[in-house]
Amino acid sequence: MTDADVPSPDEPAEPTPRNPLIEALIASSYGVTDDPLSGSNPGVRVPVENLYDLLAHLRSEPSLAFNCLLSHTAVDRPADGTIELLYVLQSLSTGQRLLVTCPVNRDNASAPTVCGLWPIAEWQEREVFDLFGVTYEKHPDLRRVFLDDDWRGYPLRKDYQDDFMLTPDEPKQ
Amino acid sequence: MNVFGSGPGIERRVNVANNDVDVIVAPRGSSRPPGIISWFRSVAIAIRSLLTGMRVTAGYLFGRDKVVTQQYPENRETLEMNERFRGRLKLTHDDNGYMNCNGCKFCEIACPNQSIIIKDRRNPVNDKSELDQFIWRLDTCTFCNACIQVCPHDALEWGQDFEGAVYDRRLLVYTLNSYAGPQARLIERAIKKDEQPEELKATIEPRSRYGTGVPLAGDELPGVPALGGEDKEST
Amino acid sequence: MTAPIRTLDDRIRPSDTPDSPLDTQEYFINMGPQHPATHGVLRLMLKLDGETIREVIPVLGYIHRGIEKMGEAMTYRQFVHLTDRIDYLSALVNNWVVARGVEVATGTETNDRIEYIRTIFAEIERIQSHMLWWGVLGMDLGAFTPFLYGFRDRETLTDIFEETIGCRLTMNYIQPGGVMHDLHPNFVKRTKAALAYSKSKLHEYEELLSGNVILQERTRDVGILSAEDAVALGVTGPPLRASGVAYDLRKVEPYGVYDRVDFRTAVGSVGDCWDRYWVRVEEMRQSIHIVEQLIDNIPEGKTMLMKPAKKIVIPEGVYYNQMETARGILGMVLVSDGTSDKPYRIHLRSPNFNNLWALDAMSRGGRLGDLVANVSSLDLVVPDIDR
Amino acid sequence: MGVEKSADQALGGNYLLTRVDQVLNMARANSLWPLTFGTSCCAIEMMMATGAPRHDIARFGAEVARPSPRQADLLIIAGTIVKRMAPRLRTLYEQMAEPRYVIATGACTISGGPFIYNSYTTLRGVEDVLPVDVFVPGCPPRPEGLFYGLLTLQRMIKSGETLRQPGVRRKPVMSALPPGISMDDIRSEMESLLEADSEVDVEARRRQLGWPSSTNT
Amino acid sequence: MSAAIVLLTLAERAAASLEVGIWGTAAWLAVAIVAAIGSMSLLGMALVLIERKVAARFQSRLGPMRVGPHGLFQTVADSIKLLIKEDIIPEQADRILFFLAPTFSLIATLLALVIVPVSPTLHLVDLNIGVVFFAAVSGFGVLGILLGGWSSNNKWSLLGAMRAGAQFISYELSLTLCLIVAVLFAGSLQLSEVVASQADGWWIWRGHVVTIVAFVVFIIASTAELNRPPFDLPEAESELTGGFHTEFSGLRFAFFFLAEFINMFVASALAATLFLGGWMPFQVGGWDTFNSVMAIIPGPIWFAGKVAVIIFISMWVRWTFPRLRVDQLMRLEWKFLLPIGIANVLIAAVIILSGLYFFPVGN
Repeated sequence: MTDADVPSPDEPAEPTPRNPLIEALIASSYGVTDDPLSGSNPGVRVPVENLYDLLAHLRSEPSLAFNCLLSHTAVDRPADGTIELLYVLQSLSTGQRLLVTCPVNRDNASAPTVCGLWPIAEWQEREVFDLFGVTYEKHPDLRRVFLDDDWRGYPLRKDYQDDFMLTPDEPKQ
Repeated sequence: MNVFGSGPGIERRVNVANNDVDVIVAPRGSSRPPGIISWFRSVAIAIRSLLTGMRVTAGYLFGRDKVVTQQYPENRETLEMNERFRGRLKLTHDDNGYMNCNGCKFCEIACPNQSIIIKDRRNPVNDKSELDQFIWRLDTCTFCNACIQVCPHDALEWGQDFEGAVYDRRLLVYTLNSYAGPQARLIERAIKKDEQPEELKATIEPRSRYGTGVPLAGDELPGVPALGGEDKEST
Repeated sequence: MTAPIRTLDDRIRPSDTPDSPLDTQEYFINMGPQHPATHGVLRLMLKLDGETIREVIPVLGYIHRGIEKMGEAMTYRQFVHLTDRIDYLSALVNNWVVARGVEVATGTETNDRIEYIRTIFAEIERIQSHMLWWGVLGMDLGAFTPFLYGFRDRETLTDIFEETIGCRLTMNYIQPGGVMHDLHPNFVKRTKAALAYSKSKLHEYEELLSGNVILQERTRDVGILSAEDAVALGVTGPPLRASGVAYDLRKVEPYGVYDRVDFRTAVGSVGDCWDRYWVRVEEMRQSIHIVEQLIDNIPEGKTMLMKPAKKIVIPEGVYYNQMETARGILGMVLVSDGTSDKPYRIHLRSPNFNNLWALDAMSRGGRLGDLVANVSSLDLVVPDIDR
Repeated sequence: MGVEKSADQALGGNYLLTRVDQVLNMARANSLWPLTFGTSCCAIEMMMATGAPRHDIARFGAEVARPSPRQADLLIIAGTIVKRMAPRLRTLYEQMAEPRYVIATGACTISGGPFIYNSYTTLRGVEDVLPVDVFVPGCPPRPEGLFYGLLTLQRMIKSGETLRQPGVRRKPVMSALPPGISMDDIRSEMESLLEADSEVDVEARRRQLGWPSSTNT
Repeated sequence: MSAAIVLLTLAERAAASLEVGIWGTAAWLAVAIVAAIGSMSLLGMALVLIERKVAARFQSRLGPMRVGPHGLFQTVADSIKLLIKEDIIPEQADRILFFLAPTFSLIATLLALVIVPVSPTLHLVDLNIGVVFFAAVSGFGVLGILLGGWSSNNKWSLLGAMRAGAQFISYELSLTLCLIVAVLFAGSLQLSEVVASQADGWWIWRGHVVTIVAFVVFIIASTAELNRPPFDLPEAESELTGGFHTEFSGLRFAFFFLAEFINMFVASALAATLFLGGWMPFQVGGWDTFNSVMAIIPGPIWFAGKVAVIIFISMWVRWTFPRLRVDQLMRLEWKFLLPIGIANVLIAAVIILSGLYFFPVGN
């Protein structure tokens, strides 16, 4: 727990997985790969086909017991043509934390909902839908959460255009 | 009806996420045992709790020196802000009245929302870039102190003034520098080394709070409404 | 199959079959966005049956300012000042999350003085936030005087901020690499005086409100949130602890100098409004205790280790770190592309956004008055929900 | 104020009506019941001003915060207004009974403040939505700053509306200028700009205008 | 109907005392009404100011300070402002009822005010059924609130009005039971006779614990009827944004506001009259010098003092306690105050039948 928290500036260079949890996950059948970019927290990448199964496994497996979905968000990467869904899982019983990254296609962004695993996901997914336009299959109440229902575009995408938005001139020295 | 009382909590030690944590658990009281006597007791406790609360407020009503109000418009003469109070941005000047700013734009870059706009010009005497106009938008300023933090010349400081209310937001755009020209350090050096100090001083031009670049209308600035034909004052 | 995208009007269509045995009709009533009990611009659609609440549907976005988008156009140092305005009652902790995120990502080690100052200020901020909450809770339950007492006592703590920092609410004080100013020479003296004052006032709060039979009746067994529900709904902070889960990041993942101080985590056992009330009042006491331990031992040292004008570039990666604000766990996801001095993406896991959704579970079956107590006991700061 | 009075007399206003106007305006100015409205940070400082005993807006007779816009006279817009809130704010304003006054506190309501750039929702100034009487800058303003705004508003009310011209507000420009700046300042600035071509004697001008001291307001 | 009673009574008295025919009667009536309204608004303004100043002291602040010395004319400014404020009638509102509601509220208050015995001479109407009249007209006041909530066409207002109705009907029972206790002791429904019966000692002293209980229950029930905190559910700000008067502005709101404060005065005055001896001085049996000293103080001052004490307690409670919840309010009445009230009446009857008054003075 605490070791995940200490800054580890020299760690990312080493190729070996840092955490037995990640090793176990990589060995499992979910197509999991280690996420080298997840900073000081253990992180894995998973294809979207296996996303739900992996998260259900993480939620239900008693030794893992990731009973709290702390945060769910997304990162738009137009260069790769993907939107990365990011799940920050925390186990309040073991204290372990895991970042699960799942790239989905940017043009037709869609992922299975995890409302059944963590009820809070319903609203976190609504937020991601609102700001990134990722649709969640079988989501019970997929509406925009912050913006008006007739809002055009998804503001947190990198290519979002808005006439209203004002961009400053960069000051030059 | 519970038997009330919000006494001290119960101290305990639990294991959370593999850490032993000292906790203090909220008191719950116990539910009232059956019987008429305990009913009267709980009523008595309830009434006593109400009277305790009334004692507190009565203490304020009848107590001395309980009023903490500062009367602002009446105490204006004596009211002093803290020395670090972020009231109003201003440029610092040396003893001769020359400013320390040379228009290096560090503050403009550091400013998170472009509340500072610096126009510079080139001095014909020493061919150096110098401050022409230091525009500070009080209407957008967030008082984050970033400009003062990055200023390499200590040319900015906070004034203590907090009375900024106006009827028109265009009045909140300030030109901070009182003159355009070289900074104090350059003038001093010119005087010391005798490098045309008088010519340098002659390049000084007056600038006001409302100088040329920012008239009262301030149209060029983003978000500032232009002075229109319609009379905005009557609503 | 994609779920159908619906609008709010679809959501609030009254049901034809009320569960009440009487021939009553359920109706929707709109609470907010301007309503005295919603602490800002929270809008709740209430499905009521008489005075009994059947469903609470929060409607958000009335103060959604797009801070995450703005963060992508700002340097890390500039972004700090925006975090002040998210949860303005925990402004310093919000600053600290960004600062620590940047420090961890760049591998900067801070010194003890900085960590002491940050911890002390974070705890003072927690006290003042809880004091404000206490007053507002009193007002929501109909007692106006606690509101003024809470604000009066909070003012002494605001003075501490103003003396050292220069601002009262949005401070932009904790920066990547240190803090903005060194402590004011009067800081220790003033803080001690303010803490002594606060302690005496906490006793008064106890007498005025905590023991009051009406408050007890209004809060006990009202809005019960079980521990399982709380965890599953992502509730953190005092509401989670009131449900009996002693999960406090200050204990579990200590940051700052929390591992060097002795304090107890306040927890409840049932998870009703009373537990949430008591947990917060006790947290004030514990915070005073923490500051008292630290205030005399602030070590010497530099207070700013990074040059303010220097660009901060973070190596490529996704960084997550979290802290305990007065309302729960504030997490920050920071994505850097490794080239720019601006974040590629910044996401704030705000405690209030996640706590808010427990309101429905808490309030169903209760009265309208209970809903007000529940909203108040969650201590919502709406700009933190909407960001 | 003097200007308005003489204008009234020129229009044939008699002494009695002027006195009645004065009394009515005095009553209005001293009984500004605010609407409990606040969206974000500024609301806390506003509550510090209205609620906290240290500052106590009750001294101005303005502590009767009304939750219903129908009964409120004063709308203190405290905090950011976003696009989605703007129509609601306008509704609130329209629900208020005349005479109604608006104070915009804080950078967000004046111009968008910290959210002026790159925000896709924040309004750049509430003046787009409703007429604002007094702007109180600050982020957030101190309670005293808000009180100064209230005093400025009172000044406006006292010199404003008359019985014969209901609903017409006059903002006395002289008192609207930020502290330390007077009309004379502006006038002399303009004069000095006209004389920009002529030679500048820095020392004399410094003595004349008092540059350093004029910025130390 | 009650209005008609008052007007007739006033007219009779005027005709009887002046004997100047119909026009004289009309003139007398007009003067009486103007005086009543004037005194009522003055009273209301004074009460509001006192409330604000006292609240400020409770909350360690100053309260209104800037209109007149120490804010003395603050409520005058408020009244003028409310008078000249725009009067909004919402589009969807029921216009007639919307107009009637505040008027009903105020008229009920005005009617209750005329029977208040300030002193033997300063007693506008001395009805022979004064106590019953009070119970009747105070029931009239809630009609205004109900109409206000209904006519506003606002869900919050309606909720507030419904709360008010439920609350009022419940607490009216306790209130009446307390009135019955006082009437049983005094043996008359006429308020002047109730006061006169206390010449030897106030009922609160002479009625053992029974009148003390009745007095306390009367205060609680009247606070609930007046919608004052901690029973201000019909207008609970944090729950209903103003309750029944949410949609009222300007003068109409002022009517409600004024009615609330005058009602507070009337209820306090009734409590003082029934239990604390009205204008009667404080007398202790046997202490002749003490009694004569007390009797020097004029009756109106005794009355005002007693009312002030009760009003102060009401304010004290208001600025200390949180608000109850709807069901708790009902529980308090039906499970608590009502049984107490009924038992109290029975015990009072026993005491009166056996003549066991406490310190029977004189007779």
